[in-house]
Amino acid sequence: MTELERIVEALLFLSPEPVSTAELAVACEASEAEVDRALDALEGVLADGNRGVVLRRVAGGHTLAADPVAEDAARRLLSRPRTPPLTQAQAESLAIVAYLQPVSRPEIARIRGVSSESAVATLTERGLIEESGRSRFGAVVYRTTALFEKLFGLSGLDELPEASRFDPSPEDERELRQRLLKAGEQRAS
Amino acid sequence: MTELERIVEALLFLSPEPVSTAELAVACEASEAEVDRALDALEGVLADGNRGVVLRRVAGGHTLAADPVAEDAARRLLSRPRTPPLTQAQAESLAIVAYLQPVSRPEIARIRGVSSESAVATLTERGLIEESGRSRFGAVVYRTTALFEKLFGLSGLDELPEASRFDPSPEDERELRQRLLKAGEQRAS
Amino acid sequence: MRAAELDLDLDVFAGPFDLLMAVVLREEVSLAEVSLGDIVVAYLEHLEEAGDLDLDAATEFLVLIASLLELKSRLLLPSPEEGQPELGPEEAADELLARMLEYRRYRNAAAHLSRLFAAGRRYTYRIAPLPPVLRRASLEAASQAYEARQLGEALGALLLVPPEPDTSHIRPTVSLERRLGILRGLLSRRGSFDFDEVFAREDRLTQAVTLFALLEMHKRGEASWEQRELFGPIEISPGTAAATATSSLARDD
Repeated sequence: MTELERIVEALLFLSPEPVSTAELAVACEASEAEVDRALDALEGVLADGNRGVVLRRVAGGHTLAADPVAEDAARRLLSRPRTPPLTQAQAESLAIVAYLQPVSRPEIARIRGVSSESAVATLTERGLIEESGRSRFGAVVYRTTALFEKLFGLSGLDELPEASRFDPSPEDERELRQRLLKAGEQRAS
Repeated sequence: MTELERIVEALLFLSPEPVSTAELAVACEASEAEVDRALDALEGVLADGNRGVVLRRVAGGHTLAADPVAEDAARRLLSRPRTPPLTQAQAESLAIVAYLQPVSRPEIARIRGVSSESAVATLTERGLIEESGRSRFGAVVYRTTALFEKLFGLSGLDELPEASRFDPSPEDERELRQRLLKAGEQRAS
Repeated sequence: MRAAELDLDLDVFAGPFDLLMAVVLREEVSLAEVSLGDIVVAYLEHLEEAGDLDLDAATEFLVLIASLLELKSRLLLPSPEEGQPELGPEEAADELLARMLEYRRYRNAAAHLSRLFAAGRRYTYRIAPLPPVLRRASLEAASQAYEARQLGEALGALLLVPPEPDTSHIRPTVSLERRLGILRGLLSRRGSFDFDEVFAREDRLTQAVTLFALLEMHKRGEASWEQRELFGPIEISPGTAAATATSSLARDD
């Protein structure tokens, strides 16, 4: 390992948050290109399955994490509770915030068709979304946090697939329309 | 690397405190002998100069630490000079050390009339005071540091303001300690 | 029990009330087919079983059932008084369809996020404080952050001795004679005793006067004491003169 690679590894080890290439370059007094090469080399050394620690590119930066192979042992050692999975309401509200941010709670409720107060409160408490100001109508608006990107393994929001990819297929859409029309006719009759 | 070696590396990476072989064995559901072999292998991989992180065997177990090669870079990246305003307890304890050094913690407590453990610990951690040996009675004694002088804009301890400036009666330097102790006792009674 | 938790068993739906609300709003169950009367009956039965009326829960139920009634009435009755052009079945379906398609987009996106989360949460991150050397300002980079005046002021405050409390209004009520009498009685009855055991519950003034009385007795050789360690128990025992006094007393008897 070159000295730069060693220093980069040590910095990622020490830093509690993901560190960007630019920040690493300033700290190491090296160019971003040199740091990028060092990161690539480090990523090779720590490639999945090689070691207990892996290099993750998340939240606009680089960070080290324990390999999932150690998941259970780590929980036994550190007695950290298992991160609870997202409920359906939380996942839906989070998806709406992730794609439409900044977005208000009434807007989330309108799309989901149900009040989303408790889901939004839980997501805020878990640090996955945060308030980012107020809408024209005075409603608090929400955005996702760096922790969201870190926990979801995203290097940035642009890594999320296009929202249109999640639209129902034309066949599904046709079928829905048929069902609705039929229901409407029944109601009208 | 075997799976056990990978898990041991991950656990040492995650734990902020040194971990004993016994604790590792429980967490890994392996025998202590197996964990010892894994540690030996890991020590070889992380031998000084190989990597940015080194394995240290310290009192209480095993721990990973950043290689000193990264210290300057780490300071540039992570070290934010921490100089928050001093609390009353910290200011008083620091004043006592500054004017009476070397001075022991029991003496500080007697002068202040209350236990001053946490103030002394904070001042030590911030590098404003440091241990400078032991008193005749075996208590650790403290003195101020070079960092203290710099943070207070002093070129030497003789630049400390005269205590008499803050007290109506003129003061004999040697009597200062006695007077402080007496005042402390009277306050405590 | 909250109204939302009310368990329902209707023709078209079985489950808690809040789930019914959710599926109705998502149009998975047609409100037209839900008998609201049955829900009210179920709630009244529940109230009867519970025996007492929880006003908050009852209010919540009233609000929910009222909004369902309003929705259902709109669904069943044409509303010409709103002055809006009546939507034809096709237009109404279009509007509803647009909403449902939008919802489906985010429901699918949510499934994608849940998969990312399930994969991501298996990685554990390190949470550790920085080593001490990185937590303090470095000597070279340090610049003045505090005023030395602050130290002088702190020291000056420590030099201040508070004024003696004014005790002129307190009249001592502990008599030295009486304490001497008590001590002499104890020594003759018990031989020796532990100071704290006998006097720990007395107030400070009484303790002080008792100690003063002991000093007086020590001076006269009537009592002596021993304390094996700092702040340890104080053992009081008769002095040499006391022994003769007692023996002479015995002789007198």
